[in-house]
Amino acid sequence: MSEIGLVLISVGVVFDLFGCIGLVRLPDIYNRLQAATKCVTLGTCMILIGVAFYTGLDAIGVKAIICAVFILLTSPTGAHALARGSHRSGVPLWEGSVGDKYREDKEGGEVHEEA
Amino acid sequence: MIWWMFFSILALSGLMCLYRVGAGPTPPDRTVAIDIFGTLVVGFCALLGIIEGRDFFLNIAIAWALLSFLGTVALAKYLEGRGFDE
Amino acid sequence: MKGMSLIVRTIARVVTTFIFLYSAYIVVYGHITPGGGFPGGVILALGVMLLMLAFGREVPLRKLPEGRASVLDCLGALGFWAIALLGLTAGYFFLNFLGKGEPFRLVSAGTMPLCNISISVKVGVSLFAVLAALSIYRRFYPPGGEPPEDMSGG
Amino acid sequence: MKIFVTYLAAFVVWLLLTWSLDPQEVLAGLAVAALSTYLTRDILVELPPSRPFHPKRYIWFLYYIPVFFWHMLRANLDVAYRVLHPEVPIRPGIVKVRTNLKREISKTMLANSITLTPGTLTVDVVGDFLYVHWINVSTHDPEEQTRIIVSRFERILKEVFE
Repeated sequence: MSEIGLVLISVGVVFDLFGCIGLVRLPDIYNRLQAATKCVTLGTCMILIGVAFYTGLDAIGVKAIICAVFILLTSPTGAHALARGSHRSGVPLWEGSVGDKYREDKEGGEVHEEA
Repeated sequence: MIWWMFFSILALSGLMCLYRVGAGPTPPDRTVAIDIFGTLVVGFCALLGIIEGRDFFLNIAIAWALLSFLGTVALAKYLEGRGFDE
Repeated sequence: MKGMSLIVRTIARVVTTFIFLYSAYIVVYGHITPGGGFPGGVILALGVMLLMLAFGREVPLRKLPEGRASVLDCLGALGFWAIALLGLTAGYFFLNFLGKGEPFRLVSAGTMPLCNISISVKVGVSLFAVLAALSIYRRFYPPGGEPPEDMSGG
Repeated sequence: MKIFVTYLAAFVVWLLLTWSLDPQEVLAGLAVAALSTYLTRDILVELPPSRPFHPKRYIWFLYYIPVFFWHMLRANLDVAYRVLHPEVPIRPGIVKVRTNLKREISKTMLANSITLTPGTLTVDVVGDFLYVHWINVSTHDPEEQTRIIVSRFERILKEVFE
């Protein structure tokens, strides 16, 4: 069991590293948010599930699984709130982007202040 | 030995987050970096829980995940330009 | 409409019950594991803060109006003081007059869990009052007057 | 009914957190779960309108978990490829897709699933439309975009939550 746990933890740590490289390399806030949220969420969940495999079903493992479920629920929500907030505060997309339907609809009046 | 490798990779990731906190051109960039840093700390606490063999590190991890989520939501609401309760 | 977008609201509906449960866990196990009254109270206030961010301030204030919050706040402080004073009946101030029980079980350590519970009530409700005050008195105007020149609203 | 379900869920989470069946702790759990459910009784999520406990829902949910993790793993490999490639191959943009889901909880789960799957991030939900930031916009036809982004999960979530 503990070998499976170690493998999962290693993969999770490597995904965390990829997410942070994306945070540094990608050009604008939305792309950084994508890369960082996806990679770090799955990476940390894999670390936690690996911890659960490593120790087996005892107090540590069960709490790790609860923590993983909590992160899976909340992390995308935080990313969504942040993307919406930064779009509404006027942060532009990267200049190489291919269209922004959300801003068009906001200027056209289809999207109102919260519905 | 392998634990030291995990910890150093996580610390490297944390340093990259701190670089983004320092260099980020806009406030949302810094907020993303802080959110990601919080999630990294959760993983860190879980690994510490294995090494020390105590379950209260996982309590810290859950509390940290909660705090990181709330901080992100509150800063996102601030970025939308709205008050605390509206 | 007050509050944040649909996704944040729904996740707040799902998660808040478990935040309250977790704060109670931190408080009740305060004498066995790290944690205790103060962190538990802070996590309770964090749950209230999530409700306030997601739905606006009416939802938590409907559950606990300001007047009742101050009463509960005082009751928490009073409970802690009463436990300390009850020690006097057996000897001295803060004497742990209950039985110690068996270590590492839930009912052990005498008066410590009761102290933790009253501290958590005090801290949680105080922070709730702070949040409510921050959201209500966001703008300050002098009584019966326009806002002065140098204070341009909020 | 939804209050009872939440109470049961809270009690189960308490048992998992404490991880013992000592009668003292079980009794404390009953009390604490009742307290936390009472505090949040007016904001709970509604149960599905028709037959909430039909076993088909749970079978579809068990099917949803591996599909979700598979797409999530693909998403991570995709991000790793884009990040480690020397010239960062991205063509980002925000697109508008349509969903058929009606309930709040199913829209939320759809949005969160979209956020964690390859190349997409939900920016906002307005009515029936989702605004999605896509890291590699491969087509400009709205129907095609909807088919690629939404339909991975829509059918499963419809069976689970509606």
